[in-house]
Amino acid sequence: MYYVAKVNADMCAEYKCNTCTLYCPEANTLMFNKDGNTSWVDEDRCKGCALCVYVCTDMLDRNCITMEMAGHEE
Amino acid sequence: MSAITRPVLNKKQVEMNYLLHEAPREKHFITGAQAMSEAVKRANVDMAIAYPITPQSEVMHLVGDVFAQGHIKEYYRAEEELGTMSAIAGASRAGVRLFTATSGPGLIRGLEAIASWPGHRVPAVLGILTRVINAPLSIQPDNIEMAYMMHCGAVMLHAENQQDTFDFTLAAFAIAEKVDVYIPVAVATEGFFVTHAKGYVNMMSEDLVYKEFDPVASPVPAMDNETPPARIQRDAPVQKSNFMSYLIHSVWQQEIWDSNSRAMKYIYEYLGGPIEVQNPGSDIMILASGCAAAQAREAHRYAQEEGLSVGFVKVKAIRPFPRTEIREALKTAKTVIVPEHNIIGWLCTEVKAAIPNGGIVHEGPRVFGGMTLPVELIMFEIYEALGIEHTIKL
Amino acid sequence: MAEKKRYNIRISGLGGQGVVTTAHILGSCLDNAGNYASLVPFFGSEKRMAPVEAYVRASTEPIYEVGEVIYPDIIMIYHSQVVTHGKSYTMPFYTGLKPNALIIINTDFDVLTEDDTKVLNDLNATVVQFDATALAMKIAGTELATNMAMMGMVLGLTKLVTTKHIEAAVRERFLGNSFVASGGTAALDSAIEKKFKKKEQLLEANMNVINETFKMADTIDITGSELIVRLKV
Amino acid sequence: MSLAYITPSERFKRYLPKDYVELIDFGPFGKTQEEAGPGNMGQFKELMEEHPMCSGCWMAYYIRLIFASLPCPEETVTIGTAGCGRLAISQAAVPFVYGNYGDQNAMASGLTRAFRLRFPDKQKDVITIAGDGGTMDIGFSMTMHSWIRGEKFTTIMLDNEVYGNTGGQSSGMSPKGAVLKMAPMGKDFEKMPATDLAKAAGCVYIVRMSPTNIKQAAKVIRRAIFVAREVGPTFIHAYTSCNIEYSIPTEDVFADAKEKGKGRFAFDEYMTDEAKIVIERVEGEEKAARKARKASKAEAVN
Repeated sequence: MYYVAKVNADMCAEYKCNTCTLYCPEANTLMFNKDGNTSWVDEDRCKGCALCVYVCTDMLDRNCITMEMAGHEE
Repeated sequence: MSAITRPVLNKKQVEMNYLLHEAPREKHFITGAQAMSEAVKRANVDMAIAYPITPQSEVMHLVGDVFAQGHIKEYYRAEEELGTMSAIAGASRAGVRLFTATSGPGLIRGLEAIASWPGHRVPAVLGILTRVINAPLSIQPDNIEMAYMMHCGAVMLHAENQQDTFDFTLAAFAIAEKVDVYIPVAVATEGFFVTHAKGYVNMMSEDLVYKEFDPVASPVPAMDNETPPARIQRDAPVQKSNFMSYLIHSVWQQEIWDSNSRAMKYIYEYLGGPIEVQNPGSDIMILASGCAAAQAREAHRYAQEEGLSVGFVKVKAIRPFPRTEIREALKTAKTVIVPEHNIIGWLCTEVKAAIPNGGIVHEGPRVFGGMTLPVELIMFEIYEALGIEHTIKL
Repeated sequence: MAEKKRYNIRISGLGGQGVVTTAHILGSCLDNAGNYASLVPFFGSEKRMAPVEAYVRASTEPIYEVGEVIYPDIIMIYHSQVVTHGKSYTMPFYTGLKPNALIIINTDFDVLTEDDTKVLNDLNATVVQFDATALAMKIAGTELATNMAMMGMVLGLTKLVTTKHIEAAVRERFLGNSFVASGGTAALDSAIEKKFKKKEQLLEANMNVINETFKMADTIDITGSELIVRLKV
Repeated sequence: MSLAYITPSERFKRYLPKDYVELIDFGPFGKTQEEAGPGNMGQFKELMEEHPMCSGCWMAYYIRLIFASLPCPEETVTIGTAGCGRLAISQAAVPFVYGNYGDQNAMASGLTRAFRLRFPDKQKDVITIAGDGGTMDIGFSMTMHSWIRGEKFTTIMLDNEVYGNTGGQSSGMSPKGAVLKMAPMGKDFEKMPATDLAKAAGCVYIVRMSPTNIKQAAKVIRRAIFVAREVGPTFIHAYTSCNIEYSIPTEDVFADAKEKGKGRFAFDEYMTDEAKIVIERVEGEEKAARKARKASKAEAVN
């Protein structure tokens, strides 16, 4: 019962941005896929701090990352 | 860069057994501090870190002279003892042979770092030139500090005189670096009584040195990024989980104390055993370590001259403690006198615990605050124990 | 005093008088003469003009014991204030003195009180009082040679070694190969050296003082019954 | 060359832990900053592994940044002390020495000298990374003296202005007035002037910053290491907030760091002339190397 970051891959791919991955306090957790130009989250490692949400939403106004319940499939 | 350049010396590297047992020796009349620094000179030490404290400051400033003469490669005066002992721990990660010395309050101040040396597998040699640590302050050679040192896992040798100081210090490097030991060795002796007093020391030529430290042969790889990262950190990984840290700590510390006991065979090899016994089987045995052993040896001689049944046991190794050897030496004794230079009588306690009939161990004589232990004090106890009339007034 | 196998010597003086240096040289003298010696300075943070003690044990056989000499056979007092002002770690100055012992005091007046005299009489001691500082000034031209005068006197009286052994030891101390007792002493040594410019001159002056004290010592019979001997400088 | 020791033979790889093999194949060992620097994080296997630091910890982010910025990770040793920081530092694939309380700079003094003694022709980088308590309180004398002695290594202070690991006690670096444990009436004296002290003690390159700008923060870390190699002690005083003890909601951690960067952690870089020469030379060399690589790449394409 905890939240993890989820990246909306389609939205993210539009920006080729990678900024969120730089500010994650966890190593090898918020990763960037060069082929698809998207960030993605290793959910097992995410501690749900939402720093990346601040980067993507408040700083960059791109709104590609949301916090969602771990293991919850849409 | 220093304006003074140090000479480059070309010395012959030899094995410790040759150095201690075979190399020809010459007699010198020198102080205990001098003896310790002369041993460091022949130990092929890479690096020494110094901090002054009375009474031992001479050791580390003499080692500084030894550095200036080119016998060791690196030397500096650190900020204080905790800094010194920490820097030793740091330097040992790079895989070099290390020496430092301290005393009394300095040892206690550095003890936080020293206590972690065995667990960190720091094979350094530590000189302890004992001195009072408790208030009211005194700068005299009371050895109560050794009681605090006894439980950290290091091998501890206790030198009786200048010759012992020289031999023990030299042997300490070989013992510390053995693959099945690889923990620090402390060589203690009484400050002033030994460090500032001159005595006879047989020394081999200073052109001979103990073979170079080989960090690649060490059981714990140096953290020099040169060897495969078999282990990249040495601290107990507290952060992983409490259960894991209990487990790691316990196996690790058991290994330290096992290493400590494995040092015994090298104490036999280099120092002829952890104890020396004169007149075994006597009714009264005087058992002592450090310079109390010198006083005891003198009392033993007086007792021999008077034809009394008195024997003498000198304890050279405090850790590992020679339980079996002491048990054997005191097997038939009726009374054991343990003269000591401290108020709590740590040696007395250890001996009592080591033998099945602890009641025969006499409490004292003890002097503390750094007072001299007059031989008359020991003679008094001998006469009293034997019920002999005497004229000693204390 | 009667001849013994072992002499335990206690030296009391004030910082800067060369007490510890004397102990070192005495030790070396005995070593040179093929005897055994051990020496122990009193351990304190010795300061100029503060009390200082040093101890020497001399014997014809090996010496094991260490530490301060609590029960001395010989006491050397380098300054009258050790007795009169109690500038000493051992009060009174004869504490622990063994029977038939020898006391040498550097003073220009009789420092002993009536009480002292009584105690020392009971112990059958011999007290030699002489102005070692004046002697040092007269012969070497410096009070820094006071310790040489004191050392010369004790060795002259006890005949433990010859002046040849002393010369070797003094030479070793001032001309090299010696182990310096402390930084303060080293500085003092160099102060002496500056005063004399040449080390050989220093050595010669020191030896002149020692030879003179040997001559003076020959005039005294310490086996006699007289308690106090006063020597004119 | 230590890189050779780290790299296993191809056939041996199957017996090694997966993490280790990934680190060799995809990690930053032997790579340039363009390939595996902070600008590319998330695209290579990082030196640091999973750590137990709090969710949203700004210190953890900065430590990650330190490891990504190292000029030569395969020749670097880090030293730390008790405190939050070591929980992450010890999870990196760079040797880490965990000493006693606050003694990191004393240990580093011994280690740096011993390295120079054993490897006179090789550059081994030593970096101490400790908190404000370890650097400025309990380790103060050892920190200051290592600087005064001119020991050639880099000191990084992770300043969260509180003892975070022990539960939020006031430290010398806490701001005046802060109500914290052991300062129940509010801390009654000023934050210690760490960079001024460093300057007085002889550090040759000193930076105070709130590391919100990754490029700038990485440049500072590298400069500090380059200067320490040749000139003398270097010091980075970085703000790494404690969102727990100062009750900063994790989504506000970044904003807080930005705000502090305008206030008491305003960027301040000091360097001696000697340090400047080294920086200009090394950065010039790096630039030239980058250019050369670009040119050869372009050639390869053509």
